[in-house]
Amino acid sequence: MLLTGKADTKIMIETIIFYVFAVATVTSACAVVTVRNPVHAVLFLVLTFFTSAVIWMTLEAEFLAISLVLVYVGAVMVLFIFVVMMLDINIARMREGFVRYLPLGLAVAAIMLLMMLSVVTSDVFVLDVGSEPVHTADYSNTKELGAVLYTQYVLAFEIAAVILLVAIIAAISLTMRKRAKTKYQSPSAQMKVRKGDRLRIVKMPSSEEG
Amino acid sequence: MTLTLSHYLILAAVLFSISIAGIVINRKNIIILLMSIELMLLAVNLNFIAFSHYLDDIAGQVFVFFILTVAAAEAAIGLAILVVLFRNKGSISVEDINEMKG
Amino acid sequence: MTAEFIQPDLMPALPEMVMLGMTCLVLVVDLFLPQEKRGFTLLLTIVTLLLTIGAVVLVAPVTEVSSFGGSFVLDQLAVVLKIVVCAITVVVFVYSRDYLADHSIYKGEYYVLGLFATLGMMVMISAHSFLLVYLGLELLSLSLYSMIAFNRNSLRASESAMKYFVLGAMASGLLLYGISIFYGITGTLDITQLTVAINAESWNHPVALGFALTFIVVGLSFKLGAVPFHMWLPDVYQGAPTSVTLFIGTAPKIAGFAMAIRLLVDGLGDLSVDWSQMLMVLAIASMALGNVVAISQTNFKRMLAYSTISHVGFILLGILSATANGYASAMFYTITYTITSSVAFGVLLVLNRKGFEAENISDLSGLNNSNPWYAALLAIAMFSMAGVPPTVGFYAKLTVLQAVVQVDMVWLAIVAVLFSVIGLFYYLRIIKVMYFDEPIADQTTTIKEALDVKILLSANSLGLVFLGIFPSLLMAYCILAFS
Amino acid sequence: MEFIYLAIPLASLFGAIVAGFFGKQIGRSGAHCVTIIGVAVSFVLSLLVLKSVAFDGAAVYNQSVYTWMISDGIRFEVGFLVDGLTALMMAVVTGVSLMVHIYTIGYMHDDPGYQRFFSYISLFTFSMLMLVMSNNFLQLFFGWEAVGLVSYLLIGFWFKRETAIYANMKAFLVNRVGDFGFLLGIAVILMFTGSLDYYEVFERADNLVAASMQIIPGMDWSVITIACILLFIGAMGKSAQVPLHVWLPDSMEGPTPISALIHAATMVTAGIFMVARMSPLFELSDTALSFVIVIGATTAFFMGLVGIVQNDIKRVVAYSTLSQLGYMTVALGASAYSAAIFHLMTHAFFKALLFLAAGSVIIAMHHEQDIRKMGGLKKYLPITYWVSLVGSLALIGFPGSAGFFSKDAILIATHNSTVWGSGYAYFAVLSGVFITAFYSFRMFFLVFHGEERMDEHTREHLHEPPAVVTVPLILLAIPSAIIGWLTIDTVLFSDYFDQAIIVFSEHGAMEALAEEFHGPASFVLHGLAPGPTWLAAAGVISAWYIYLRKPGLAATIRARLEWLYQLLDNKYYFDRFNEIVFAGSARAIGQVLWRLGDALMIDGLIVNGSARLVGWFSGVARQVQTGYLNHYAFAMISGLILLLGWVVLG
Amino acid sequence: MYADWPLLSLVIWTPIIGGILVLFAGDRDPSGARKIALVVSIATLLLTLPLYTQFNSGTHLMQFVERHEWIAAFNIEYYLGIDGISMPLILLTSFTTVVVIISAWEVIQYRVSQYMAAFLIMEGFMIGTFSALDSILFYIFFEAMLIPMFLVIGIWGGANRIYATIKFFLYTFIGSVLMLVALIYMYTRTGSFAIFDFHHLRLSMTEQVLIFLAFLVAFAVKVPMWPVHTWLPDAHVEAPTGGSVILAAIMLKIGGYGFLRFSLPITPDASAELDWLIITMSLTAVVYIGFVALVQRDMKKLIAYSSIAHMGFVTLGFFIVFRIMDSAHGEQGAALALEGGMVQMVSHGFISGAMFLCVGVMYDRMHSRQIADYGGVANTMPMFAAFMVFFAMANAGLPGTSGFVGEFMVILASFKASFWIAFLAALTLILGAAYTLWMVKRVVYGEIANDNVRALSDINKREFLFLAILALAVLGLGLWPDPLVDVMHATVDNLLNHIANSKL
Repeated sequence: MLLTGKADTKIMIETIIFYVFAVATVTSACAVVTVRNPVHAVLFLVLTFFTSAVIWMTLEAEFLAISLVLVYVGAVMVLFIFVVMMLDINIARMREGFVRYLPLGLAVAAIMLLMMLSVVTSDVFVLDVGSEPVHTADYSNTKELGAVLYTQYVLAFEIAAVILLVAIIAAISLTMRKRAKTKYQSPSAQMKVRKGDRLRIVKMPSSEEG
Repeated sequence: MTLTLSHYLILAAVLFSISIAGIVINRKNIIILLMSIELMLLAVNLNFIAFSHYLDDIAGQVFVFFILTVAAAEAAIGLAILVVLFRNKGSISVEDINEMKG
Repeated sequence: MTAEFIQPDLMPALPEMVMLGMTCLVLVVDLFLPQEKRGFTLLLTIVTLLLTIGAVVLVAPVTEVSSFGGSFVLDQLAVVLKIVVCAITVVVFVYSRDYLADHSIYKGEYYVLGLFATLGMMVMISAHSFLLVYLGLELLSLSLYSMIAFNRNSLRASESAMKYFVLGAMASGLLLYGISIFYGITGTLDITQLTVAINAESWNHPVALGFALTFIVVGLSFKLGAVPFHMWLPDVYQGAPTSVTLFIGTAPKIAGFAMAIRLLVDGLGDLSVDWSQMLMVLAIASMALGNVVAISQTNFKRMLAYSTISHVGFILLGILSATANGYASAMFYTITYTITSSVAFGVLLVLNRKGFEAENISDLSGLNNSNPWYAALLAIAMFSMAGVPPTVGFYAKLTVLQAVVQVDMVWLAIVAVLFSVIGLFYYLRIIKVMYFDEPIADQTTTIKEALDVKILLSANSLGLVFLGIFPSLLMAYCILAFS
Repeated sequence: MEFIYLAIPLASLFGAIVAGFFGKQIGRSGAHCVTIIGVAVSFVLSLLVLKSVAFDGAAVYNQSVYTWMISDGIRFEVGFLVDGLTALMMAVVTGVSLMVHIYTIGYMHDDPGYQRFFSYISLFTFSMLMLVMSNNFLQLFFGWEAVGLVSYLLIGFWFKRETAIYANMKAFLVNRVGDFGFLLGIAVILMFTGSLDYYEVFERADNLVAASMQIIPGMDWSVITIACILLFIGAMGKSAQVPLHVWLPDSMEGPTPISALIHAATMVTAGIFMVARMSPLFELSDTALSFVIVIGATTAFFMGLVGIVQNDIKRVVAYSTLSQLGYMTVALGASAYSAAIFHLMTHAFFKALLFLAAGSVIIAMHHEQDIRKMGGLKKYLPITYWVSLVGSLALIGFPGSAGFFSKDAILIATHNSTVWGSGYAYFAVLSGVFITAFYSFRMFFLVFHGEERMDEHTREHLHEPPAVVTVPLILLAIPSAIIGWLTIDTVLFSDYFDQAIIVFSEHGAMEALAEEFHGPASFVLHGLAPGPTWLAAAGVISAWYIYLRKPGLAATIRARLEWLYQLLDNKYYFDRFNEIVFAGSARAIGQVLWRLGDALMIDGLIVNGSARLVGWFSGVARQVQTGYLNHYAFAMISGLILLLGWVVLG
Repeated sequence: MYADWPLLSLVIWTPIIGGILVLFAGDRDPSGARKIALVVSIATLLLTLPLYTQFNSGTHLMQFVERHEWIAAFNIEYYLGIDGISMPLILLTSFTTVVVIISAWEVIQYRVSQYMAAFLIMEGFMIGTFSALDSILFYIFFEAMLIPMFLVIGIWGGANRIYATIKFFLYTFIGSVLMLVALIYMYTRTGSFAIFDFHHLRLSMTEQVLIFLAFLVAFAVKVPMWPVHTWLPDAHVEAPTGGSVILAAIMLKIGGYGFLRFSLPITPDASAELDWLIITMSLTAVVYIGFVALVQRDMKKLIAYSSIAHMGFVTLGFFIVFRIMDSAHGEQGAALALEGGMVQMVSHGFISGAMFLCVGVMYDRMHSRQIADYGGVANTMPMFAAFMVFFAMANAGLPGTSGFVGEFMVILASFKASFWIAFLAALTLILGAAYTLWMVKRVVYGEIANDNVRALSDINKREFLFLAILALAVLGLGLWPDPLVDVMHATVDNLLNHIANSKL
């Protein structure tokens, strides 16, 4: 009864946004797994992330939505593109066998989807309608996240940091190759360097006599 | 016609299913598999964010934050392995990679 | 809106902090070591692990303590498992040394990754929220992926790393999906609160809870390697460098067990009716497939992989009985299994030489002639895996079966023992090859005898007999952990 | 006295052990000295015992020597029962044994297994003594099997001979068939009386009579009948009654002294002795007695017939032994136990004599045993000739000879018997008289009279064997001639056997005989009346006519009665039947069970089959692990879907 | 003086520790290993003697009991003790081991120390099996002994040894794991693994039947009973002589012992209900296997089959008791049957061991076990032939030898149960004699068959020694079994009383 038009409108807009971007997300996601060219697939994945980020926005997860774009699209997807481009892949072969596995894949996905739907549309989750929280305007998603991240979740945060460290070590040790041509630094060699290694004092005959 | 939690969950489920389909049907390119997995994580993230929103609980979003972090690390390692594999095998086709079986 | 911040008690996490700090030290120190002094890195690594064990003992509480808002617990279970994990990692690193050197992967990063993996396991063991479980799991998994691929010139290694990676990531996704549903139903990620919430809600949404539970079980099963989520396991065991196989085959099993306990028992204990049904199916499938397929293997590592799968079935038997006794049995089983398999792979590692990768069963031919002592050590391990007394494997099976029988599932016990008879066959085959077959002609060179490895391996193997005769030494702790 | 009882068997055993284990050290003469002394001691002591029992009226001795075992409250003892029956048997056994021992010195003179042989026969004497002196079934069975063992060893004494080692195995196995029944008989007795001691069993025989059991469902049989028949099956084996007689002729493969001692005089009569010993039981069952008499009669008649066509000197005697054992059995069936024992005794002497005489001939003929290659030996072997004549006359029952008394007693007793089958038995034993006379004198004439059919070389070396051979012959000839006259009164008609042999009044064959008996002389006169004696005479005359008077006649008769000849020559095809049906089918069954049952079904199908099945499964299941990543993922997803389906739908 | 000694522990652990010592002595000095092994085995034999001399045959209670807490978590105890049925078997074990060690003296030249050690360790395990009163302790010994035997057959065995030894191990293992489940089940009911607690556990008929079947599989395989016997001929044929001896003399007995210690007292009602099954299997063993033995061409196989047939008497004797107790003609005979089975076990230990040693003696010279390769051995090996014939006769159950006693008792007793059971059982008199003597005829007697036989040399002093020891044992037990039977009475009577009372 007290439902204002403004709120109505907001819901309306949100709904439209949701549907539009949901359709876009699903479509591009489908494209990711079906297109022939992996570069295209990566690009479609980027699109999927973008549209998803918008949907996250509607859920008031602004920080994460932006992170998704920045971290994922900005870093991870670039990495993907890099690798895809780096590895010389024969695109012509990419579709072989695709049709053969398509029915199976679709069947599995369909069954999976049906079962998931039967649960997620059940009243367990539908009943939550209306309990949707309303935040005041000064609500800052980022601030709220930040508040707990370094306090309540400090341990998790540390571990996440370690995980990233592992990723660094792993990526380096797996992919870095010592090529003969490549010049690289050897920290241990640098540390162990002595004066004698660098500086050779050449005894020159005195020229005084000359 | 209002948006309910189920809408988001359904969307996540659809994404999830697509990623599964992508993994199963793809036998040529491991990169696609990696991307399918990214999709799967995306679906999960969507779930978390939706729940977080409707429960008004920030924990879900924190979780998503960490998932994103981990996924980035994961992608790095995964791609590194992929590169190593490609160097050894000269191919990243799923059907070429069956040196070990049985 | 700002949550008031309570300074968490850091003491319970002291072992992890010690380990992390030391690991970083190792990482840095290693950079400055020339290749011929890599032994120092190893030494430092072992010191790290021993210090960690020391820290665990130091902070070992009388009763359960938790920290970080309840997301991190230190209880008897955690103490025991952490000590075992660190100890077994020490063993693993000692065994691997010569192998790594021979295969030119004797690098500091290897140890650092191993330490990080161990850290991940320790986190998993103590984790009491979904988030920490997930992070610990990923820390472990990512380290393992890279360790498997560490030998960059090996096709098999990179292939198995890739397979493990893809499937592992997928399994994580499934696990996360399950977690998300639980989060949706209960609104919490904390395991302690989860229990409360489920207790209150469990009868309202049985299907949804079961649905979410299924994903959790699948994620766990993948980590443990239960059929049909075992597909990665044979390839990884075979493809990974033997030193890494040894690692994967030991400590992570304990972490997997801890994860199962944390999630299923601590968190979802009220749903035990559901998950014990699922675990039963998985257990039977694992024992059946693992034992049956192992028979036709010719690669020793791959055979042990299938054997692992069958042992996972046994571990699941203990868990699915959903009694304190059963958990203790499963814990005992897990720990002793890791000790046993460290012997098996340890001997295999010892047999490796430069340019020769011992991994086929035929490589063991006539070992009793060329090296009776190692043959005996491996034989003990095989008998232990087969569950023949007086090795500890027997006692492990006994406890698990006892737990199953206690909950009136005698038929399941019968199924289990029948499959173990099938299993016996391929263990016997190993002994047959070592003791009854003639040695292969070109394999006459003697084994490189590293004294420390020999002593440790001997102690490890004889420990199987010793523990078989005095299982109480370990069993008491297992029971304590669940009392 | 106890010491004497113990000393009698142990003296023989001592000889056997010394000769057996230290044969090499003590040498040949040492071996025969020690065993002969041992048996001589036994013999002398046995005579003492006999004297004390027969003349001094010593009380029956029944004591155990030691307790073999106690189980379930049942005492299994080793002990002695010495009464008239036992004393008589002991004297006969040791007496004949002593003669055989002495004889052996000559007969086995050149054999490399000299010491071994002496050891065996002494061991036999010991075993036989244990058998007859036993006071319980356990020891009886011990002795029973022990004599069987020695018989086995001695038949196969020349173990290089294929025929000998075949014969000894056959003998043992056929005896085992008898023992099979015997053991079951003992089991019946133990289970229904709770004891194995003779006297206790006899006391509790009522239990056996009262009880009945169903062997074939629906048919109640009296336990006493079952027990007696089972026991008698044992006797059939040992005493070679049809159809378990097949081993005895073959046993002639053993050295001749053995044939005399074991396969004529003593061991084969163990069955007769046993039934006589069990008279208190057999008396209780008419059915069993009928069974006994029919079997005995059949053996007596039909085995005698076979004797007619035999050409091996020892085999003729062997078939005669079979036939005579049949006589004894008939006597048992007629409840004339004492007559049976009496005949056993006389038979022991004259049959041992005949065998040893045959042995003497064989030595002289350089181990030629075919009577068709002999003839006219009378002038070369006078002593042997005369003792053989004595023996043969005793065998055919020449009036006044030992055999006459015992055989006539049996004939009369059979005639008087009323049990079912006694009519048949009487006909059989009566015709047996003619047959016995015929084949005995056929052999006698062919060997000692007529033309000399041996080759030149043999003839040149023909001479009487040494004194160690002839002396025992003479010593045996004496009792063969006169023992009947001397002892018939005591054995048959006094209370000599007292409680040892029980005859119920309704089986009054012997009582009737006793009424007619007025001393040996009148018995001889009685024998001259038309009847058996004339039949015997007819037999002798027929033999004379056919084999001496008209030597061609035998062939003519043979041609005329070819089928009968074939039947007899093949011993009624018993051997072939056994070989094909029992031995053959046993091997066939064994093969089938082994190849089909064990190898194919159990091992092939179940054991290896299940192993192969698992292996096959293994091969199939590993196909699932294709190595393709998307298949792996598919497997995981499928697992997930199945679990989900279970939860969501179920 | 022995009262305070932990005698049982000593006899269990002396050979095991001795075996380990021998193992470490290594093969550099084989004669040293042999000597140590002999000393250890004789020491063990001497240690077991007080078990007999100090044994109180007047009580059924366990003697020489040692009881210590072991695995507290499951109330598993280190609980040892012996009674009248286990004590003779322990003596048999220590005795046979000495014989085996002597018999291997010169014959085994390959990996001597491992061979000797295997037998010593096995001895300890076997004695442990017989003296364990805690079922898990029993089970551990029961299984552990498979390991050395597995190796013995596999390392020193014949051509087809691998098939045989794996079959042996798997067969026995299948049986025992089911037993393990049964033990665990009973543990959940009683809270203890002590065998005597199981004895007094009340069980429903269904439970009893299932437990009975589990035990049956375990022990039937071990005995072995038809139709789970096919591992035995293979194992025997391929095993080295010592292995065959131990297998036949001791290991098979463990099955029989298990029936007495577990099946009968724990599940008396099921045993009574299913006795027809055991009786049928036993009689099949006697008759069927008798026929099969008849046609064997391999001496060891023949003796192996004969073992199966003889062990049929053991199980028959054990399970006929229910019929006897139900018999209309009184209860007498049940104890006879049980004791007969026990005597048969001991006797079979001597005889089959001796028979295998005889074959071993020939095999060492000719390297063939085929009957067809022999003939006329008596010509060249007269002394050996005497032993061979003697043991063959014992095998055929000749009175005066131990082989007779058990069969005699069982046949006598089984008559009480049924004529036909006794009839079929008594067939062994014929069959046993047939297959044994036929073999003797073909091997020992006859003309010298070939040059190999001509070249044979008679047994040496060492061979004479162990054959003579066994011959004396066989003869002694046959002539005076009372000392053996006497120690069993109290135990057997108690057992019979126990099983006469229904648990339902």
